[in-house]
Amino acid sequence: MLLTAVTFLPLVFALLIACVPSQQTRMIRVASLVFSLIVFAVSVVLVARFDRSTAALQFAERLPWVPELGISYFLGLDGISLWLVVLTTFLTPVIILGSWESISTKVKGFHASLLILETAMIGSFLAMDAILFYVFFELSLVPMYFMVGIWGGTRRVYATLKFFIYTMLGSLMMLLAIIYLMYAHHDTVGLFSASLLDFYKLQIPFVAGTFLNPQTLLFFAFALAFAIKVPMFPLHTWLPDAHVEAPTPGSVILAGVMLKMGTYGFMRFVIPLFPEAAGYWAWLFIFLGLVGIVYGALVAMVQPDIKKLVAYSSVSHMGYIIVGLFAMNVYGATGGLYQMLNHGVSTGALFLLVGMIYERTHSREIVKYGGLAKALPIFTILFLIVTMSSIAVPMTNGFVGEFLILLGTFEVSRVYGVVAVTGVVLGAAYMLWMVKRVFFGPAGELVKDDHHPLVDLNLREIVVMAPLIVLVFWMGLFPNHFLDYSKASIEHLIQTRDAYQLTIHTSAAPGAASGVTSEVVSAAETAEARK
Amino acid sequence: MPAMTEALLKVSLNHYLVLSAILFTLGMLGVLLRKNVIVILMSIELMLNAVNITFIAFSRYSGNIDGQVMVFFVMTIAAAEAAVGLALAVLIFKRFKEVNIRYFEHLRG
Amino acid sequence: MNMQLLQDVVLVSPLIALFAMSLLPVMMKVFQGNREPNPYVTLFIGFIGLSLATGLTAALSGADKTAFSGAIVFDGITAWMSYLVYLITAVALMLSFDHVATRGRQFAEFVFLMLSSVLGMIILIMSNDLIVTFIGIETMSLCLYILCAMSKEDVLSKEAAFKYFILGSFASAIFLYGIAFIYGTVGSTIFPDILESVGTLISTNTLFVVGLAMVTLGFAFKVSVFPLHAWTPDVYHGAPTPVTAFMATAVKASTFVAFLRLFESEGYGDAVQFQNVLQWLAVLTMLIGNVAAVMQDNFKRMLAYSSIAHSGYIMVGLIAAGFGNNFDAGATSVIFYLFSYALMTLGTFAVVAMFEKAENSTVGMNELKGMANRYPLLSLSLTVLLLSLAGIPPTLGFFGKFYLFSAAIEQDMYWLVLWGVINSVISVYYYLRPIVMMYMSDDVPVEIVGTNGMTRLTVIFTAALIVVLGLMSSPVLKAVQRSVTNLF
Amino acid sequence: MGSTGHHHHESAPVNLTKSNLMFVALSALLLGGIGYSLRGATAVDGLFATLLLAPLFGFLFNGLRFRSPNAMLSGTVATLAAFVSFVCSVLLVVKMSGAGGAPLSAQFFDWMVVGDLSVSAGFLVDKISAIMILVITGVGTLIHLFSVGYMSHDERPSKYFAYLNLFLFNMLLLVLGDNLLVMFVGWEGVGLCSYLLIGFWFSDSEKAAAGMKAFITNRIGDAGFLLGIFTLFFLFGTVNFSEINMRAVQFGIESGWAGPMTLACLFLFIGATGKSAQIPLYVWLPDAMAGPTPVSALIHAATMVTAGVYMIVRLNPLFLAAPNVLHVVAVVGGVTAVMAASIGLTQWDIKKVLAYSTVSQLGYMFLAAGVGAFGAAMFHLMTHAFFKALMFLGSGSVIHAMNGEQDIRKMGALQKKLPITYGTFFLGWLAIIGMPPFAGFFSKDEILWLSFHSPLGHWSLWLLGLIGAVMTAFYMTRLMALTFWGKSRVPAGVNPHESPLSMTIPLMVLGLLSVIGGWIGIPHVIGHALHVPNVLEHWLEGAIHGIPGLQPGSAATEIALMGISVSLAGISAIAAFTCYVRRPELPGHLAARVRGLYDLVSNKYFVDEFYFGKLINPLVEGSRNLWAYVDVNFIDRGTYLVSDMVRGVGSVARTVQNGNLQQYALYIALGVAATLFLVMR
Repeated sequence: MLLTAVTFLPLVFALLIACVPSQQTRMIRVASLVFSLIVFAVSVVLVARFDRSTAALQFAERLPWVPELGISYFLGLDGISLWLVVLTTFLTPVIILGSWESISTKVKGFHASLLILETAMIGSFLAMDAILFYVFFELSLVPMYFMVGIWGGTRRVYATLKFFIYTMLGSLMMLLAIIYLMYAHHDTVGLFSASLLDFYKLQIPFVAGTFLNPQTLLFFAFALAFAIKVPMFPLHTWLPDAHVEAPTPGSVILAGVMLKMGTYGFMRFVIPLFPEAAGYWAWLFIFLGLVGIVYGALVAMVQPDIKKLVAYSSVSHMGYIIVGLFAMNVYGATGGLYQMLNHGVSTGALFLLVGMIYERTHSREIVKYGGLAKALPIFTILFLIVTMSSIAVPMTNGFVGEFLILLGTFEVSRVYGVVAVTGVVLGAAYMLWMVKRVFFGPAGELVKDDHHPLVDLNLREIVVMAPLIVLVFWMGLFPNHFLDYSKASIEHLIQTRDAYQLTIHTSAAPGAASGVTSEVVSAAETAEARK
Repeated sequence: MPAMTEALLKVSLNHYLVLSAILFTLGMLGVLLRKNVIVILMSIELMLNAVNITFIAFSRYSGNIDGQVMVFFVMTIAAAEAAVGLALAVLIFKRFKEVNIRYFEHLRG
Repeated sequence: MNMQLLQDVVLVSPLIALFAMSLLPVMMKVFQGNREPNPYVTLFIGFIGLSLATGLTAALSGADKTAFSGAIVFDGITAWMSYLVYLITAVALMLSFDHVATRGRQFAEFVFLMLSSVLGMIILIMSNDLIVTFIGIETMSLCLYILCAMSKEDVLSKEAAFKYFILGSFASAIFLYGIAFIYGTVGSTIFPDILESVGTLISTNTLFVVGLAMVTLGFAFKVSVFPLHAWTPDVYHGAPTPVTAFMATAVKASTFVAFLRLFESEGYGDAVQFQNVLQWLAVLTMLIGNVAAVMQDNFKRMLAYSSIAHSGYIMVGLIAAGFGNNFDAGATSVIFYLFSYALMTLGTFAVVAMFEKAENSTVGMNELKGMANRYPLLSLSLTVLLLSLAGIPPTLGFFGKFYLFSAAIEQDMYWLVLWGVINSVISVYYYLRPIVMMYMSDDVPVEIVGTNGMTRLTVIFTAALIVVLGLMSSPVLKAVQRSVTNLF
Repeated sequence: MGSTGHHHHESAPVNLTKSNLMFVALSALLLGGIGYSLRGATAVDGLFATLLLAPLFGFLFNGLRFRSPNAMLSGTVATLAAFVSFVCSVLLVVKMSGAGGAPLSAQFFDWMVVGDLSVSAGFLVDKISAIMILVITGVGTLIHLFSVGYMSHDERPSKYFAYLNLFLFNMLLLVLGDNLLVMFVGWEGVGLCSYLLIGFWFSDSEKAAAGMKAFITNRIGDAGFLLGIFTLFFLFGTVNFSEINMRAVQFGIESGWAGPMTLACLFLFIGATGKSAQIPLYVWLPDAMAGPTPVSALIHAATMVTAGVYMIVRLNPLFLAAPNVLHVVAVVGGVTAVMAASIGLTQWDIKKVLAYSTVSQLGYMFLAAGVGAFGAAMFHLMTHAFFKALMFLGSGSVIHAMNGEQDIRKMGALQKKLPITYGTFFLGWLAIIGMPPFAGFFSKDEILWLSFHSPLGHWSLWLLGLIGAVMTAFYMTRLMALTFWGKSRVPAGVNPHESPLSMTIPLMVLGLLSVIGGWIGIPHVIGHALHVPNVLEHWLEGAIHGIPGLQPGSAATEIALMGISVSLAGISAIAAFTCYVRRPELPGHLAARVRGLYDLVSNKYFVDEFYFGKLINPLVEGSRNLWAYVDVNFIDRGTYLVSDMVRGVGSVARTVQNGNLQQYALYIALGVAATLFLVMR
């Protein structure tokens, strides 16, 4: 029940919030903060009970949903999804506290959307049934659509529509592929199933070098959905628009978690489901990832808008993750997974900080700033720390992920490694150039206004940033505290990629929970057997 | 005379079918080309009657009586249709004072 | 013989009950000296008629029998679709009761016509013979022509009714012509006979193929498939909104059933040309509906175009059922989709109905601006309805589309499904526009005036149903599956 | 100074209390963590921990009270922290040499364990790093002390000391790390601190830009370093220094250019050129002089910039296995030495002269490393740390006295005004131009000799070294002359005064070291006669591989070469003295004679202009075009094209829907016709 709890508690809380009169903004904020902390606590319980010695699915829950087509309500957790779930539950309270003042209209709607979004995101990380995954994956679009569209900037409608349509296009292709897999399973086994575990067992015909064979087409259908979500070059243009127009919390959740749904999809679906195709086409994805790294960095460098710069930096960072995943070795995959978390923390923090300064000056144009370091020292320190994390200075989280990815890339090919490493230089270039123009030098137009002196971060804002800063160093200094949990799963993925199987870990959690879990699973299995 | 009988005897199913097709097409053309509402209604009747010829021809040549029964159904329905159609035409005329269908183009786009 | 007749009559008893009840308000009016009975009473009688019919259908369900020498069939599909049509009718009655264009001095006649139209629909659903199908279509349509005109508004609705009438009759003639050819080639108009000979005739007999094509196009007109769709936007726009809602849902539902019955044969397997033409029609229908809807500012017209597009989606399922090797799966998906489509379309048109202040008002997109600030629950419901129309999970609309596409993919009709997907993406664009208006504008919203309790109820009820059934689509699917396979 | 600090102290008591509380909390946390990880630790572990963490605590203490203007408190704490480190270093080195010179190591925690990669936070003191930590903490402590006086008038001394301590911490990580990754942590960490300290006075755009330039240039090197790590890891399966060196020896010597070890060494050398300011990445170092002068002394002269040399020495068996790379190293070092020295001839900014001098001296170290004389490289690294730190601090003292003026054309005859500064600077001057028996003489001479004599060397390398030495003597004498000797050109209103004791004590200590620092490495040709052993060589035996195939050289040759270099340097110094003290008009005439050459040199060979004009600006411009043409005009426009297409078709669909009943009927008729046509086909 733990997974159901962590998935649907936010939804339940959202409904509760919906019952509060909308004038009671303070109560709504406090309530949703408390609620999201409760969800976080549940996810911490998950971590505590997690058995890190196995790659099998833990806490699995399975109930028939649409048995006619083998679709089930099937949740499971392994080392790949564990931290992504925790990242989601962790960022949500941070965002709620971070938007305490910036979201002043339609407070109720905002918090309800955020909590619904949390459910959708957690659900997509936990779903082990392809259709269930698809449902959560698509559902997450809706609250995000509203968050950008209602609380966003001036071109919000355009941006949010672009976001929605782009993502939808990709995910519908994936839906077709899922349906195909369901029938493929039906044709080989005689039973309908949409369970990933069953999909993994399928042998999908593959012919190297041509497009028109099932595995390649399915591979590209899935990959398109996730590539748009990630987003990979050249499908990335929705991201800068969405980020620029999104309100701060929207940007944080978008960059922090939603993009990870794409890379997670590559790890969970694309690579293990279509091992031959993924292996054969890896060069293409590495190539696009590399282009993304360099292109994102170069374009980020010339952005006049801070937020857009950070958005393009996301393109670059996500390029690293893609390259790492398609390196298909344990370093790349570990680094990719770790970089997902890092990017969530660091870019999330960057967007929060950009939001904080935006609240003060109502501008994000770099040229209007300058000398901020003098006016807002605490803000500057935090920003610098996060910048260091973003450009992967050792001892921060970013380094560990980037190092492992580069290591993995280098193992594939020295040339790839050399190209990827240029991102390290360019990353420093665009971030530090921005820092220089915004924080250093003489006071800029927005900073020197003597009548409305800028106020440094208040206690709330520091409290918002504190956990992120702590994580930056914690994850940078003690990556094993996190990677230990994922080790078994990643190694399993890499080593058995060609014949990937996942099993359900029956004694995952001590005590009653495991009993319930296995009963549910066996009930579902017998129900299926009976058919 | 015998020539005529001969000709008549030579009349095959296809002749009827062609006739009905011609009638049907004429009806269609009437609907497509005439502007007067009443004439259009009449053209539709023409189309239905063309179909009736087909039915009867098929019925006659296959020795199956069903087709002729169907014609009765069709005639009934044609009558109902005419009733409704004329009622609507009257309504339209009352409102628009016009029976040229080119006057009813408010709904478009 | 007598016994047989009795059995036959029993099978059509829902029709008889419905007809009897539909006459009641009009009779009352006649006997009261042309004085309009209390509309509540009229409505109540209408509901009684529908409930009676529903009850009788339920009592008869599971029979899987034919009647009147095989001209009428009472199987699972009949029962299931009858329920759906009764449900739609009940909702449409509620909407018309509230709506400014339809309530008032002719409500008794209105109810009579609507229930008579339902009569035609049920005949259509039950029909097992092309001539009966024709009679059903005509009964349904003749009533609808008048219903369209039965508005106090007197320009657009009259024009709509007249256009509908002319084009409808035109298409009926074509349909009938097709029947004649089929009759001529098969020697019978009963479905089983026709379907039996499809396999042999379709590749050998041109006349049969012509007949089949014309019959198909006759159906296509009723469900607004390209290029016979052109009447739809105009008629849907001009007709009183409750009637539009009724047309868009009930007509489509019943016609598609008859359409489906025509394709319940293995014999279509080799009809490549025929399949290709139908596929192109489906694709073009989706496309024309969606791209034209993109450019609409009139909410009602946009929905009209969207309904064309949805016909295109349903055609996908129909083609999968007819030209594949698994009719049941295709039919299930079509019927499921019709069910979900009916719910969401009714709800959406109900919102349009609420916004129509006067009988001749049109609802522009702009009128939705800022609605969420004033009517949060209504806006949320409309959002759910539109997202469902767009096929976003976990709504019923998503599962409908999912089953349709599944059925097509099962038959390896990837090309068709790909078009379906592309169109779904296009459709998102315009379905999201009302949401943008409602939520993302700070304008002062329009006030909703007049009595609209039932309409409001409809909106919220359908929205809730869409979510709930979306999350629990399995029971519905199972019911449809059983109805299709006649396993009760 | 103390009083103002006190005043501020009172004005913001809440703030200070808060930051103190935070410090206590963080320290407790950190100490708890350390205590936990040190369960069952040995005394050596404790020493390592203290050595590393003392500066970190100093950083935390000062970092949390970064607003405090109390330079006294901040400086004291920071200096103490550095001093504690120094004491620990001494203890560690003593312990090590007591134990027969076996390396001491400590493993704290596993850092990254992924696949075959297993990196722990492990530290190692051997004879090479021993020299480094002593220099770093020793010179570091002195420079901290100097800074207390130097920064006393600054607005944010606490921040400054925090950065300085952080630098020390990172530098110690760099030299103590027992594997490439820990070294890399320090490597990037010192770069970060350098960035922060160069841009310390960030309100000045140029200074901030200099910091940025330093970081990014270093990053290019760091990227190379990373590639080197990758190559080595996949070659040897480890990143541990001792294992790498062991395996490298086993692999044997690699000829050619494409071998993995060669590649790895090349990559690593790119890293070294970045950090140690060699061609082509040296451009950041002169600009780095924007930072406070003690920073220039510590980071940009004594310690950080020598990291590259240290790294090569650390991996000397590996580099010896890739002789081709060693040649590259030697050539780059030699050319850098000459080129930087030549630029130094024409500079007017006292710190710029010293900066180019540093680049040039670093070139010597690489030259040494390149000919396999790793010991000589370490030796010169150490002596250079002494005299260059001294000169930088001295220049700092001068600048301090001149109220911030750095142009030597506005100085002159300062010897009387600043006697201690002058005296110590004088010692540094003698050391750097290589006058015996000052420190620089021994180390530089060993480099020159070995570059001539080593089998890896060549007479041309020796010649480069010699030209560099001659130039060094010239520009250093020029610097002395213009600053301290000759006529005063000090502008009116500036009253140079000797610096306070906290600044002069470090000068004196470093002055002493500049004199005697070289005596630990007296070459055998001299030492033999004097019965003095070469302590350093002895010390480094075992830690550093000897030059393969080195034959005992002829003493006569060695002495002859020594004589040539010393006398040429002396002549050059005298020439400079003549030019700038006796006949101050002469340099102008000379420059006018060779105007073109002079312009080329004084404009630093237009390298910066080349980098900006041909590389960086085109890159930025190109990126703008990328954005404009690829993102906006291509991808986005493509998207719009699709949407426009949809809308266009939609418009057509609307036009077709013209309301005409008969038109609709026509569609139906056409549809029927077309269908029938297609079906009957």
